[in-house]
Amino acid sequence: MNEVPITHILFVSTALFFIGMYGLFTRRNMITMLMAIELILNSVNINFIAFNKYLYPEKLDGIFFSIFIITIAAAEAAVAIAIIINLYRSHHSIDVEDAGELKY
Amino acid sequence: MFEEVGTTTEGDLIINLGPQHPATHGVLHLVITLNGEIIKKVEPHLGYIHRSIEKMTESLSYRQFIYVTSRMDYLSAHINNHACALCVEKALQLEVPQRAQYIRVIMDELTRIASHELWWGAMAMDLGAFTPFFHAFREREKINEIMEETCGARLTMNYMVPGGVMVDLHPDFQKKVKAFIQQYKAKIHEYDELVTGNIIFQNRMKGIGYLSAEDAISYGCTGPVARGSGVASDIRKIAPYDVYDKVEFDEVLQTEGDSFARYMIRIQEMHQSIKIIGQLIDTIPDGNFQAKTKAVIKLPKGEFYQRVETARGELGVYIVSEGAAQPYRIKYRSPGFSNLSALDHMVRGHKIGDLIAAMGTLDLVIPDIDR
Amino acid sequence: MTKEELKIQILTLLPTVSFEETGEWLQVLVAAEDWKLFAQQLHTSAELQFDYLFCLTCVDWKTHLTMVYHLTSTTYRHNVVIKVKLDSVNPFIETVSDIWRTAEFHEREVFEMFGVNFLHHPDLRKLILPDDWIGYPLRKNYEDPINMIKL
Amino acid sequence: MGAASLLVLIFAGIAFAGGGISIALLFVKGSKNAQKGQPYECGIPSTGSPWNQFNVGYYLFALIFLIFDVELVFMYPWAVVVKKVGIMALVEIVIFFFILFMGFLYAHKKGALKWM
Amino acid sequence: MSASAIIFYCISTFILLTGILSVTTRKIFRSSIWLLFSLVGIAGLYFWMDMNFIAAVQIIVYVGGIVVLIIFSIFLTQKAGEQMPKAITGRKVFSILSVLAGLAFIYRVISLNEFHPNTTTVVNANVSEIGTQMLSTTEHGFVLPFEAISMLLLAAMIGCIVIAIKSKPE
Amino acid sequence: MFSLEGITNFIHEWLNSHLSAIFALLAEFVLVGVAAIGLFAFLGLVLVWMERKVAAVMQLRLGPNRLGPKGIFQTSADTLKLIMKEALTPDNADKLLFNLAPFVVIIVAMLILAPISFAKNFQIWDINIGVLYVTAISSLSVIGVLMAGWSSGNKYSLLGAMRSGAQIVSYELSAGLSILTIIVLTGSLKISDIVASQENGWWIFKGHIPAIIAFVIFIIASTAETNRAPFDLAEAESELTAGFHTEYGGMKFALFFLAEYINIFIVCAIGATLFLGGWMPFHIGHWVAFNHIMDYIPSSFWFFGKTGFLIFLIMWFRWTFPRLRIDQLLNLEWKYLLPISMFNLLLMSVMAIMGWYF
Amino acid sequence: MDVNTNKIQATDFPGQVHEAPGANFLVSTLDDVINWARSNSLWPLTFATSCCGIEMMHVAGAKYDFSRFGFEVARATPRQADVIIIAGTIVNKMAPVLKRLYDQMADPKYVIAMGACAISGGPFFYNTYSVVKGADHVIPVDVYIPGCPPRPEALLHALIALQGKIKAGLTRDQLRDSSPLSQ
Amino acid sequence: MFLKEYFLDIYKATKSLLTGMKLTGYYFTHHKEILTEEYPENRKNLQLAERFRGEVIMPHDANNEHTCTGCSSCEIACPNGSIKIISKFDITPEGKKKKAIDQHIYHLELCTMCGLCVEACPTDAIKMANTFEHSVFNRNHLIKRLNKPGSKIREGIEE
Ligand code: SF4
Ligand code: SF4
Ligand code: SF4
Repeated sequence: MNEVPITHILFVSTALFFIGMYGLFTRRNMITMLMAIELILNSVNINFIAFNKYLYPEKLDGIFFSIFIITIAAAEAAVAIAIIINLYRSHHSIDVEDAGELKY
Repeated sequence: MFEEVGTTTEGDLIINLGPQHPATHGVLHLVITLNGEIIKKVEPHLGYIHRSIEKMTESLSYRQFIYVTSRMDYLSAHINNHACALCVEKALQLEVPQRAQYIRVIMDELTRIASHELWWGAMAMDLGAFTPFFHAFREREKINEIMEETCGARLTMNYMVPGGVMVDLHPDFQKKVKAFIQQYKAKIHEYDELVTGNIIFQNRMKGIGYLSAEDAISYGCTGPVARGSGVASDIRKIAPYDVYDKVEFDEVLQTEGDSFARYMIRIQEMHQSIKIIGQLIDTIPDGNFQAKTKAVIKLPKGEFYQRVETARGELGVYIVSEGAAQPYRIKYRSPGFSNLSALDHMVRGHKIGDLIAAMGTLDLVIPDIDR
Repeated sequence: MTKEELKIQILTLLPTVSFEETGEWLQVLVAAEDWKLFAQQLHTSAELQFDYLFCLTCVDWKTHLTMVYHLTSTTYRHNVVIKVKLDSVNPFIETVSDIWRTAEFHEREVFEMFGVNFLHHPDLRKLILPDDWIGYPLRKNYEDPINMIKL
Repeated sequence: MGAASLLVLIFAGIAFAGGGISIALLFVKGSKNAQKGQPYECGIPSTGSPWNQFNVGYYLFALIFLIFDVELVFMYPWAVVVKKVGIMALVEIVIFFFILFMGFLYAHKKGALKWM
Repeated sequence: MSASAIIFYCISTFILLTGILSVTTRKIFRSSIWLLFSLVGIAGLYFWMDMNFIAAVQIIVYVGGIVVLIIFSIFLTQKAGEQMPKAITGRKVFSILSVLAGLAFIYRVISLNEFHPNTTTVVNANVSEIGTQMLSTTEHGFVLPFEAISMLLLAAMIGCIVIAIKSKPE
Repeated sequence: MFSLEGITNFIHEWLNSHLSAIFALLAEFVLVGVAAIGLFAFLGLVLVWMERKVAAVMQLRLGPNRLGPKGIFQTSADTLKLIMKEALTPDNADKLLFNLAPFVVIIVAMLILAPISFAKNFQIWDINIGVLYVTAISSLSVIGVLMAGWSSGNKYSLLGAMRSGAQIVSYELSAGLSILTIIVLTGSLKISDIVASQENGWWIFKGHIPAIIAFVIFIIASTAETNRAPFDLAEAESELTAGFHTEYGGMKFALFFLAEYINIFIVCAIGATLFLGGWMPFHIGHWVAFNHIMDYIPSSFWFFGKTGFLIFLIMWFRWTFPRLRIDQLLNLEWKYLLPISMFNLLLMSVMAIMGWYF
Repeated sequence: MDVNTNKIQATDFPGQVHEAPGANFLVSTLDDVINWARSNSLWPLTFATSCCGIEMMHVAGAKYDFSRFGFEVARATPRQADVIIIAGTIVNKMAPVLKRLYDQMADPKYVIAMGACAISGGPFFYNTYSVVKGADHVIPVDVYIPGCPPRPEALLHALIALQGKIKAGLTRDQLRDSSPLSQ
Repeated sequence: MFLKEYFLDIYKATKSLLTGMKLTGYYFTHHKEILTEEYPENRKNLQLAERFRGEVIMPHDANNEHTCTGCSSCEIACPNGSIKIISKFDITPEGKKKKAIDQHIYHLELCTMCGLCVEACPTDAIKMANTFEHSVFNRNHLIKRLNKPGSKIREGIEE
C-alpha cells in the first residue's frame, strides 16, 4: 500500500466530502440529506485513518477518533430518523421546505 | 405504537390471501386490509369452488343426490350422506334397521376422528410445524383403510343410502376398528407432546381470535367453534338421531372462546369419538343393513329439515318436496358458512400470523361453504 | 315449549300471523312489512328468546318467492320456522343482519341467488358468484344455455 | 493469503451467481404472455402499488438495535483484553453496561420494546 | 503500478461512483442501496489499509445498523416506488459549480502540503492494542471517552424513545 | 492421510517451484476461487439432501430414494433443473436491484468463508479479527433480503423482507454477546488462536455454565439469523406464500436457497469453532495417551463432524417446532435473550479474571 | 379394454371456453441430462381446490410419500413450481385464477388434471351453471387421472407417467396422439 | 418474585420444547416406524381392498359372453350420465327383432365411482373393479366401451 501516496487517499476523501455536499445542496428530502451527511462523515473517517496510518503509525488516536465518530454518527442517525419520522407524522411530509414552518 | 401513521388510508396495504394459498385449505379468498402487520379488516370472497350443488340436486333423484353431498364437506362425507339419508327417511317415515343405525354412527365417528386428524395436522402446518401433519396422516390412513374395506372408497363414500347403508360391513371391520382404537390410544399422547404442550404453540393460540358466547350465537357459529365459546350446540345431544341417544358421551365445552379453546375442543372430541365407537363396536346387532325402499323414491309434499353434527358443526338439509321423484328445492345449511362469517370479527387488530392461527381453528372446508 | 304454547306466545307478539300445520316445527307466515319488527320481538322477548338463526334461505315458487327463516333459542331449545312471501318480480325485504349477524352472509347469498333485495343491509354485494354475473341461478326460470348442460 | 482473498472470494461469488443465472438467460426461452410479469398475489390481480408507504412496526427496534450495536462494537476490544487487564476492565465495563442497561430498562418501561 | 495500487484505485472508483449515484439517483430506495455500496467500499478501503478492526466496525455500524434504519424509515415515510422530484436546475448547476470549486481548492491545498511521517516506529493496530488503550487510565488511555460514549448512547436512546413515544396519541 | 494441510502445502510448493511467484500467486487465487465455488456447490447439494432426509425420517417417511443410493443425487437433479428453468423478472420490479439481490446474498455468503478454519492450517485468510469479521459480514446479508423483498414489487415479498430485517438485526445482538463470552476466555479474535486455546478441552466443557448458556443462546440466535424455522417468518409459507423470494424463480431462487444453507453452515461452523473446538480433536486435559489417539482422526473430520452436528440440531428444531409470531420473536430477543446474554457475559468475565475455568 | 376412439367421439364439451396458450414451451435444445433432471425434480404448486386435494395430501403423507421421487418441495408461488396438480373442481370464477397462475409459472411447466372434476367437470358435468367442463379448456393438460378422487397410487402413477413423458422429450401434442398409457 | 417467574417461564418453555424434540428424536432414531409403502416397486404385491371402486367393468367369460341385456337401468341410475347404452336390434333365429346391446359406453372421465349403476343393474352385468392405474395423456382414451367387440349376451339371461 505504500505505493499509493497519501494525497490520493485524501483526494478520495475530499471528493466524497463534496459528493456529500452536493447531495446536501440538491436534495430536499430529509432522509436523502441524512444519507449525504453520512457520506460526509465517512470522508472524515477516511482522513483520520489515513493520517493515522501514514503520518502517526506509532499512535492509535486516529483509530479511536474514527470509532467515536462512527458511534456519534450512529447516535445522530438514530435521533435524526426519530425526528424525521416524528415530523412526518405531524406534517405528512419530510421535505425540508415544508418543514420550514415548524411550530414546535 | 404507530397506528396513527396508518390511520390515513394511504398507509394501508390491501393484500389478497388466496384463492391459491397454502393456508386457506382450498380456495378461500381473503382480502385483508393491513396496517403494518396489524389487520384492520378481513373480507372473505367466496365462490371459487361454488359448484352449484343446490341447483344441481334439484334435478337428481333422492337416491342420486346423496353422492353429491359427499363432495361438499368431503372431510365429513359420511356425516353429510347421513344427513341426507336421515332427511329422506324422515319424510318417508321409514324405520331404519338397528344394525344400519349402529354402522352409521360408527362411521360418523370414524369420519369425525379422521377429519379432526386432518385439521390438526393442517393447522400445525399453518403454524409452521410440518411434522404433526405427517403424524396425523398416520392415523388417518388407518381410518381410510378401514373405510375403504367396507365402503369401497377412501374419501367420498356414498355409503349411506335412504333406509340404511349400501353394503354390509366387511367381516374384518370390527377387528380392525378395535385395533385402531388400541393404536390410537397409544399414540394420542404424542399429539400433546408435539403440539399441545409446546410453548410456542400455546403462545400462538392463547387469547387469539376471541369470540364471546353472544357473538358465537349471533354469528350462528356451531360445532367446535361455538363450543369453544361455551355455547352448547351439539346436535347429537340436542336432537339425537339414530343411536346417539343410546351412547354415553360428553359434549365438550370450553369457555375461553379463543383459538386454544377451540383446539382443545377438537382434541377432546377425538377422545369422545373413540369412546362412542368403543361403546358401539362390540354391540352391533345382527339383522338387515338396509330397509326396503321403492326403486324410485318419492317424497310426500312438504318441507323437511334435518340437522346433524358434522365435524365442523351443524349441517342442515332442508328439502322442499312437491311430491315428485326429485326435490323441488334443497338447501344445505353448512356449518362453515356461518363460522366463516365470524372470522372478521375474530381477527381484527391481530396480526397476520394470528389470522392464520384463528382460521386454522375454524377448520374451514371451502367446498362446504360455497356448495 | 310445545307448538301450541309457541303459537300463543307468537300471537301475542303479532296477531296478524298465520300458521302452517305441516312439518315438525311450527311454521309461521308473516307479512313482509311486519317482519323486521316481529324479528326484533322474537329475539328480545323473554319467553321466546330466539337468539339463534340457524338457517336462512329462499324458495322460488314460480309465482312468488318465500323467505324461510329457521330460528331456535339456545336457552329454551324451541324452534320455529318463519316464512315471508315476496313478490317474484321485485322482491325486497328488510334485513335482519343487525339482529342475527349471521344473516349478513346468508342474505348476501340469497341476494345473488334469488335477487331478493335486503333493505338496509350493510354490504349487499355478490358473495359467491363472480361480480359480472347476470341472472339469479337458483330461480326456477334460470336458463344458462352455455354453461348448463341438461341431462 | 491476506486481504486479497476477499477480492478472490467476491469474484468467485460473482462468477458463481452470474454463471448460474446466465445459463438460463442464454438457453431457456420461456413463453411470453401478458400475465407472466404481473406480481403474484395468489392468483388475484394485485391492486395498488406495493411500494406504498408502509407502517413499519419494527422501526423502534431498529433504533434501539443501533445503539446496542454500537455498544457491541466497543465490547470486542474489551473482551479481548479483559483477562489481561483484570479487575479494572470489569469495573469499567460494569459501569458501561449499567448505564446502557438503564436505557434498556427505560425503553422497557416506556413500552418501546412492546410490539406496536 | 503494483497490484495493491490497482486495487486501491478500483476501490476508490467504486466508492466515488456509488457515492455519486447515491446522491443523484431519483429513486430513494436505490439511493440508499448505493450509499450502502459506497460504505462497503470504504470498509474495503480500510481493509486495504490493514485497519481490519475499523473496517469491521464500519460494516457493523453503518451497513448493519444505519442503512437498515434508513431503509426502514424510507418504508415508513415514502411512497418508495415513486421517483423523487427533480432538483431545480439552477440549484443543481450552482451546487455542481460550488462543489467542483471547493474540490479544486482543497485538493490544491492538499497537494501543496507535504506529508511526512514523523516517526518510523509502527504500532500494530490490532484489537488487543485498541482494547488495552481503550481501557487504560493513563494519559494515552481512552477510558473517559469510552465511558462518555455510554452516556451518549444512553442519551441517544432515551432521546429516540422520547421523540418516538411523544407522538403516540393517548 | 486425509490431512488437508499436506495437500495445500504440496500445491503451494509445487506451484512455486514451477511458476514464477506472481503466477503462482494468481494460480493459487484461482484455485481458491474454484475451491470456494466447489465447496458452495457441494455444501448446497449435501445440506439440502440432508435436510430432506432428516425431515423425512422424522416424519415417518423415506424421503428421496430413487436417484442414486438413498437419493443422494436428488439435489443434483433439482439444481440442474433450476439452472435450466426460465429466470423471469417481473415487469414492475426494480429490475436492477431485483437481479442484484441474489448476487449480494451469494457474495456475502462467499466472503464469510474467508476466516473459517476447515482443518488444521486450512484456512483462506486467518484475519486477526476473525469472529468480528464474521459478525460484520453476516450483518450484510440482511441487505440482500431487503433488496430482494423491496425490488420484487410484491406485497408478500415486502412484508417478508421487513420481518426479516427486524429479525436479523435484533438477533445479531445476542449472537454477538454470546460470541463475546468465549472471546473473553480466549483473549483473541483470531480463529486460529481460538482453536488453539481449546487444545486441552473445548470451551463448552471448560467454560462451565456461562459457556453452556452462551452456547444455547448462540444456537437460538443463529437459527433466527439464518431465518430458519421456528424463526422463518421471512418466508412463512402459510402466511406470505414464499416471503421475500416470492417472485424469484429458477436459478435466482436457487441462489437464495443455497445462500440460506451456506449461512447455516457458516453459523454452525462458527459455533463449532467457538464452543466445540473447531477442528481440534476431542482432548481431555492431561490424558496424553487419549489425546494422542484422538489426534489420529484427521482434523477436517472433526470440523465437519461438529458442524454437521450443529446443523442437524438446527434441522431438528425446524422439523419439531411451530413458527413464532413476529412480536413474540422480537419479545424473545429483547426480553429474554439479550438481558440474559448480557449478564452471562459479565459472569463469564468474572470467571475469566478469577481464573475459574479449566 | 379396447375402445375404438375413432368411432366414439369425445363428448362435445360445451361451456365457456377460455383460450389456452400454445403448448410450444419445451426448449428446442433438449438434452437427455436436462430431461433427466427435470423429470426427477417436479416441484408441485400447492393448488388444491377441493376433495381431490385431500388425496393429494395423502400422497405427500407418510404412507405414499411422493418425496421419494423428489416431488416434495411443494412451492406456494408459481415462480418456483414446475407442475400444477389440478386437484379438484375448477369453477368459472376460479378459471381465470388458474390461468393466471399457470401463466405466471416459469417455463418449463406441466399440468396434471387430477380427478373427474379436473378432467371434465365430473360429478358436476350436468345441470350445473358454474363448473368448467374440464380444466383443459383453461390451460393445456399433460396427464389426466380419472377417479373421484383417484387413489394416491393413481396420482403416483400419473407422476411417473409425466416423468416418462419428460424423459422422452415429447411435446404435448405428440403424446396426445400416441397410444394410451400403459405400464 | 419477578425474577422467579421469569426463570420459571424459561424453565417451562425449555421443558416443553425438549419434550417435542424428544418425540421427533425418537422417530429419527427408530427407522422401523417409517410407514412408506413404495408404490411402483410394490405393484406386484399391492393388496387393494376388494370393494374399492376404481372403475366400472363388464366381466366377460371364456366364451366372450356377458350378461348385459341393454336394459339401460344403469344409464338411468347414473347420477351424472357416465353411461350411454347404444342398442341395436338383433335378429333372433326365429327371425324376430330383438333389442340388444351394441355398445355399452362408459365415460371414465365423468364417473364418480358411486356404484349406483352396479346396484341398479338387474342382471349383475357390470361391477366395480379395484384397478386404479388409469392415467392417460389424452382425455379421449378415457371413454371406454365395456362390452368387448364381438361379445354376445350369455344364453338364458334375458328376462
Ligand atoms: S373429482 Fe371427485 S373427489 Fe375430485 S374434486 Fe371432483 S368431486 Fe371431488
Ligand atoms: S359408478 Fe356412479 S357415476 Fe360411475 S357410471 Fe356408475 S353410476 Fe355412473
Ligand atoms: S349393464 Fe346392467 S343395467 Fe346396464 S344395460 Fe346392461 S343389464 Fe342393463
